[in-house]
Amino acid sequence: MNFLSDPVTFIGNWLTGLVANLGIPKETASAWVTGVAVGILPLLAMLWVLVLIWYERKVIGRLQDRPGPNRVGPFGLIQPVADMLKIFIKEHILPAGIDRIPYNLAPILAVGGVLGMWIVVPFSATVHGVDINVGALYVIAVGAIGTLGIIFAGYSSNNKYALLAAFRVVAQLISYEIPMVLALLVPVLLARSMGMNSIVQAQPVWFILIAPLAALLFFISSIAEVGRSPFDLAEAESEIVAGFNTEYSGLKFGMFYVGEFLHAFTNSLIFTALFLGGWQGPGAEQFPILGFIYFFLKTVVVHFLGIAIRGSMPRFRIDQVMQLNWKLFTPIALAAFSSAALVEKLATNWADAARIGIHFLVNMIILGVVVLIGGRVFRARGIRLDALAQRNRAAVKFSMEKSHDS
Amino acid sequence: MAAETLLWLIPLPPLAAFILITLVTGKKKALSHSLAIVGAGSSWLMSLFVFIKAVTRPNLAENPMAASINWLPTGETALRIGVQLDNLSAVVLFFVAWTILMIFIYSVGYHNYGHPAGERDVPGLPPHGADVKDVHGHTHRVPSVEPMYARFFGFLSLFAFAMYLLVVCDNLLLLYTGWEIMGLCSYLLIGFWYGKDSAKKAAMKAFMTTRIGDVFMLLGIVFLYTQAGTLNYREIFGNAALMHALAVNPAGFLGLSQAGAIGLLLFIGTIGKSAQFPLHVWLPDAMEGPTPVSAMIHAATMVSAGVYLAIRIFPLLTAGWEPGDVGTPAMIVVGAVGAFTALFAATIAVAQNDIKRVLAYSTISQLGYMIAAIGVGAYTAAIFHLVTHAFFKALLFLGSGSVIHGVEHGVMHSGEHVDPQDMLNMGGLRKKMPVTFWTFLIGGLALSGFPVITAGFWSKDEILSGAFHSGQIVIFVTLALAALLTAFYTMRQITLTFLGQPRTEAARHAQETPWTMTLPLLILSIFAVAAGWSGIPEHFPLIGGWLPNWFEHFTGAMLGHEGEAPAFSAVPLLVSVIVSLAGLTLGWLVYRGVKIAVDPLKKTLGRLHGLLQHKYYFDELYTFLFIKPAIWVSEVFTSRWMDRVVIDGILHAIARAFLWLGKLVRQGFDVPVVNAGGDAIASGFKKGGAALQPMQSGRVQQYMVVMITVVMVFTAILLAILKLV
Amino acid sequence: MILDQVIFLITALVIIIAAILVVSVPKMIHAALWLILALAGIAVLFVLLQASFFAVVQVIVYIGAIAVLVIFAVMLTRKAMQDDGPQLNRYSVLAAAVCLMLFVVLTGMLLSWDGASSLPVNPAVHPDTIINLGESLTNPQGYLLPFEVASILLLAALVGAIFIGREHRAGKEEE
Amino acid sequence: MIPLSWYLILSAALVCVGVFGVISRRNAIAMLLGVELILNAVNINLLAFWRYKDVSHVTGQVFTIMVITAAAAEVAVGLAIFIAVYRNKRTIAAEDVADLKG
Repeated sequence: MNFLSDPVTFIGNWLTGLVANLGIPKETASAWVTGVAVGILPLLAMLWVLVLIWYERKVIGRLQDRPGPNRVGPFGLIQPVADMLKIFIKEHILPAGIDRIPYNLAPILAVGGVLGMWIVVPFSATVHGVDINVGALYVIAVGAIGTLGIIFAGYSSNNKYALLAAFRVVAQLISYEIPMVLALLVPVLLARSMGMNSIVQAQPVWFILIAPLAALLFFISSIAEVGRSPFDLAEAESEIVAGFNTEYSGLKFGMFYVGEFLHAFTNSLIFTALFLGGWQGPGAEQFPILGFIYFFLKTVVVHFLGIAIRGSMPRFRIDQVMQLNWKLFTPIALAAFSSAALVEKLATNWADAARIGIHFLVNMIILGVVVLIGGRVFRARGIRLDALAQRNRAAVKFSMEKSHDS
Repeated sequence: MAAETLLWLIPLPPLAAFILITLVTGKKKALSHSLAIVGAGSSWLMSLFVFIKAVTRPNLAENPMAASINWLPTGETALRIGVQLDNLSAVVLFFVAWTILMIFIYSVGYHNYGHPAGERDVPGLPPHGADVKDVHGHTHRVPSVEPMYARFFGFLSLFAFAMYLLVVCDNLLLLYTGWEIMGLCSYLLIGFWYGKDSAKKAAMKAFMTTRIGDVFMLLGIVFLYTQAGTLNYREIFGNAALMHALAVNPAGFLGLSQAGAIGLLLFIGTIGKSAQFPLHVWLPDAMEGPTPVSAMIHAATMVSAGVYLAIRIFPLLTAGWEPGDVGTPAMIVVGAVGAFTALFAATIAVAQNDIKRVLAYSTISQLGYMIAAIGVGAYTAAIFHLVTHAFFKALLFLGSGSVIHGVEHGVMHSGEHVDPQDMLNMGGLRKKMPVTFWTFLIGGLALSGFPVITAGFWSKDEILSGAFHSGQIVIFVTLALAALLTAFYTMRQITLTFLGQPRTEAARHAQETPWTMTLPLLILSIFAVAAGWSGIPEHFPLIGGWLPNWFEHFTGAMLGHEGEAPAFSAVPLLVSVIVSLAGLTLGWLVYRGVKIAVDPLKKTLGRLHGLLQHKYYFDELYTFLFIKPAIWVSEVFTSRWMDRVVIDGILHAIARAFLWLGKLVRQGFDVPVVNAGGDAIASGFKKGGAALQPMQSGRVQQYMVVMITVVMVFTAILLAILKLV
Repeated sequence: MILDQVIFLITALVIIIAAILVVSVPKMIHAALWLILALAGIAVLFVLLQASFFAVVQVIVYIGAIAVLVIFAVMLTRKAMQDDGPQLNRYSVLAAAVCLMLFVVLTGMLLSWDGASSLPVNPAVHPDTIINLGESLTNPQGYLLPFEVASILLLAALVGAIFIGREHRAGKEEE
Repeated sequence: MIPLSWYLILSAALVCVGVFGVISRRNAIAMLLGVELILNAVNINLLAFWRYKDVSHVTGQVFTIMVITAAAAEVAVGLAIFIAVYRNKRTIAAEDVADLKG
């Protein structure tokens, strides 16, 4: 166990040894160090958001043919820090008629729910928070707390727009939890465990290859869970001003802001762990640091994909959002999950390659059926996906022209 | 597939066809008759198959094809039903299959399939014909299609089912079932044109008359079952001890043995079904049904069932009899009835002008022949005549239907209103309807027993010979006389219908019928000739022995002992040749020159002709003897006196008494006690309810307080009790 | 283990206080919030009972779904119950007395039972109880039928709730 | 080590609080919250008995699942009814909804 191959464990052991040398029992020492780690991890995550904000603004800017932040520091690197400082020193405004407890609780829940997910993320072969045996379910459960934050914010603000936004977004979040959980069950089924680390360990072959449909659904649903474009109904300025956080400012607003960025990245982490093999890669077992790097790289790719979608898609209407979920995603997720269960049962004793092939084939068949039949049905009911896309393209073009003009 | 399995299946296709036609395809003509013909055809095919199997099977008589299953549990034993095919049922099955199929095919043409629907046709009446325009714009009157076409085939299929069932079954009860279904079909088909008053009456008459026979037959079956404990043919007839006991034990009435009594009771069923004297009256009237298809059923197929039954119970009738002896009392009765009917019906036939009625009476007469043959113990001869008669009588009836059909066409064409069934209105049809003429001629010659070539000759000859050898000269002479008359009226019929010159415009415009009608005629005419060749006696001069007397051997085996061919005697042979030829010649001589529509015999015979034409006034006699008294009893005695005066009077008295009693009870008890008490109780509940109403506040939470309190109190009580105990 | 007991006592205290607040605070939305707190405390208890699956399910179902639904309903019906009116009805004093008595009776019964003071049978729960549970839920010899019946119940409730909750427009004929 | 009785007393207290809520709250939704408390108390009991008896015997867990299912169904239908009632009567006070009283 040397520093280079597994630094976190090394430092942990070293610290434990150091504290134990002070005459404290080994277990207590270990608990203390764990406590320190529990303190450090959220801190790291929050700091990491600074990078995320810069990165995202930059990427979106480039996508939309703008330079993005470029004034403060080299390449605008210091811009988030400046924003942060500004937010810290802003006045705490408590609007009239608010409901104090939920109003103040809401931003905490919004960030806390996201940070809670980090507990179960396996960063490398040796570094992970708690490997509880229901990790995958825990992710969903903690995500539900974020929902509470939003509904509190909307309710307590004493603002119609905020309330409307909260209604919308809560309906959306609760709805998209269903395909998300169903999609999540597919890797659980394939790995035969709900522990996040076991799921990662069960992926010499990435699950995205075995269950591409579930991966797709999980990815889109997680975008909807974060409430980012094209599902960013909660902050549709033209309709409801700034959404559920209309009445928030200063640090409380900043926490919502941070929570959103962190949530997007966290979801990429979860997605990577569930479908892209997590820290798996050549040599990751021997050199956990490599696993950490693999994990990070994969996550960044996924995260970039999310940003790219955010930067290129206009938002749905609320009814379209709900229709997409209940009429398309939930049935597909059900079909994908039950077909995966069936194939697993039938092909238990087959060679891995054959089993994976069958899984992939079944996924493709379901996708084909959905595209063929579903497309026809949707068209017959006046919901033209291609027309939607066309409209979206036009809107993007329009907004780009506008940004050029300004 | 085992032949036994096929036996089970034989009756079923027509039943299926019946159900399908009745329930499903009633509106579709082509589909219905296709279904019916396919049903009859598959039964026909299976029948022929099992027939060949049966013929090639050694020792069929001792070891018939049979299979059975438990049906009705009767105490410890179960009534078994089953199928069996022995020598007798094999030959019967053979001709039944052929004739039924022919009827089905023939019916398609007879009911004018493919013709337009008549504009005035209504269900329940024969089609009136329809006007069609040809390409030149001329309007023709052509026969129109039967309005209830599909229904007819449905009934026909049901009939076929019953007939097959009757033939292949192995016990009397199942036979009785088939028998009754056929009775129903007969009723339905005679009354097929229920719009005609005469058809309605005829249907009822047929049904009621045969019912008399059926009741006795049922009595016979019950009697037999009580004595034998089974109704299976083989278990009864094959059980020597049982047969002996039946033959010896007296029945207790008329000095008959049990076997004789049972046999006679069953034979009364035959009398009804086969229209023997004195229950013959229904058969001529049955000609009211669709000409001649139902008539044909009533002549060639169904009535054969009666004879079939009589042959079946031959061992019962002859129990205790040895060949050569004078017959048992039962046999004498049977022989007398048969012979008398044969002559009696033949005399009536001479004076009838309706082409179908002649044949109907001829049928009665011929059936009488068979019955008489049974009566004199000529078992194989009876079967032989049953078979040949079925073929040539079917041929004749279908031929007569064809004639009527042709003449009807002429009637429509000429617009002349004459009865298309009256032979006096015909004449000279041989040129117009050649196929019908030749086949009818063959049938007629077979019926009259034209020597050597026709089937009828061989079978009739055997019966005469059997009668002669049995020593019952009276029967022999009667039958010979009947044969003479048969030949006479047959020739009369042929001459009046086909020979000479047309006597009416309608006959002049008669037309040959379509192939669906003539094809069955051709096929049946082959059998009318060839069926006889299977039973040529070995001792016959010149040609005897050329062909083996297969029929005698085959059916004779049924009796257990090899049918000992009676010593050949020239007397019956000569008699049968002479009466046949004489009758034919006489018939031709008398009727060859008829130019106007009057029967020359009318003048010669005078009042006797009237007597014959009115069928000895039997219908009138029965009306006077039975129907009038029955109506009187029901209308005057039962209805007016018994019902209205006596019973109604008693009832009214009782009613009045109860009314009075009721008033008393009401005023004395009901009003003061019951009503007042009831009202008091009701108002008590009302008040109680009003008092308790506030309890139902509709407030869930109040209920819950009460509930929890009560639960707690009870828990406390329970705990206290537990502590105490 | 003292730590366990301390955690339990704190959690229990939080649960009880939150529960009492649920039934007593005048503002419905606060009652819902306190309910969430009580439910979260119960989830902690489940963790203490080493039933982590149920802890997570508790959070997902009760906090994530039921509590949110309740808050929704509260918001939708806000006008009806102005939060300043009396929130307790006239039975409240009686009810409090009855409930107190009920608690006394129940506690008395529990304490008189010998098994009440028993300790966990094997402290280290086999980690695979969740697998046991899953298998018994899908085993026809186990609880497959009740499980399926429960799912049918849920489906029926879903359909019924949608039907009842659907708005019947005035002037439009009822189906 | 926590004795079983602690859990049982806690759940008894929770039941009593829930019952009080059901009985005395005017708001029907608040009554529903009381019911939720009662059901959660039941869950605590079930899981406690499961944990303190035979762990391999999963009946307690299964029943907990059933209770959660029933609770979910109950809340869904209950809230739907309340909203329907509110729509028709403009009130969800339990004592005002007593149309079926005698």
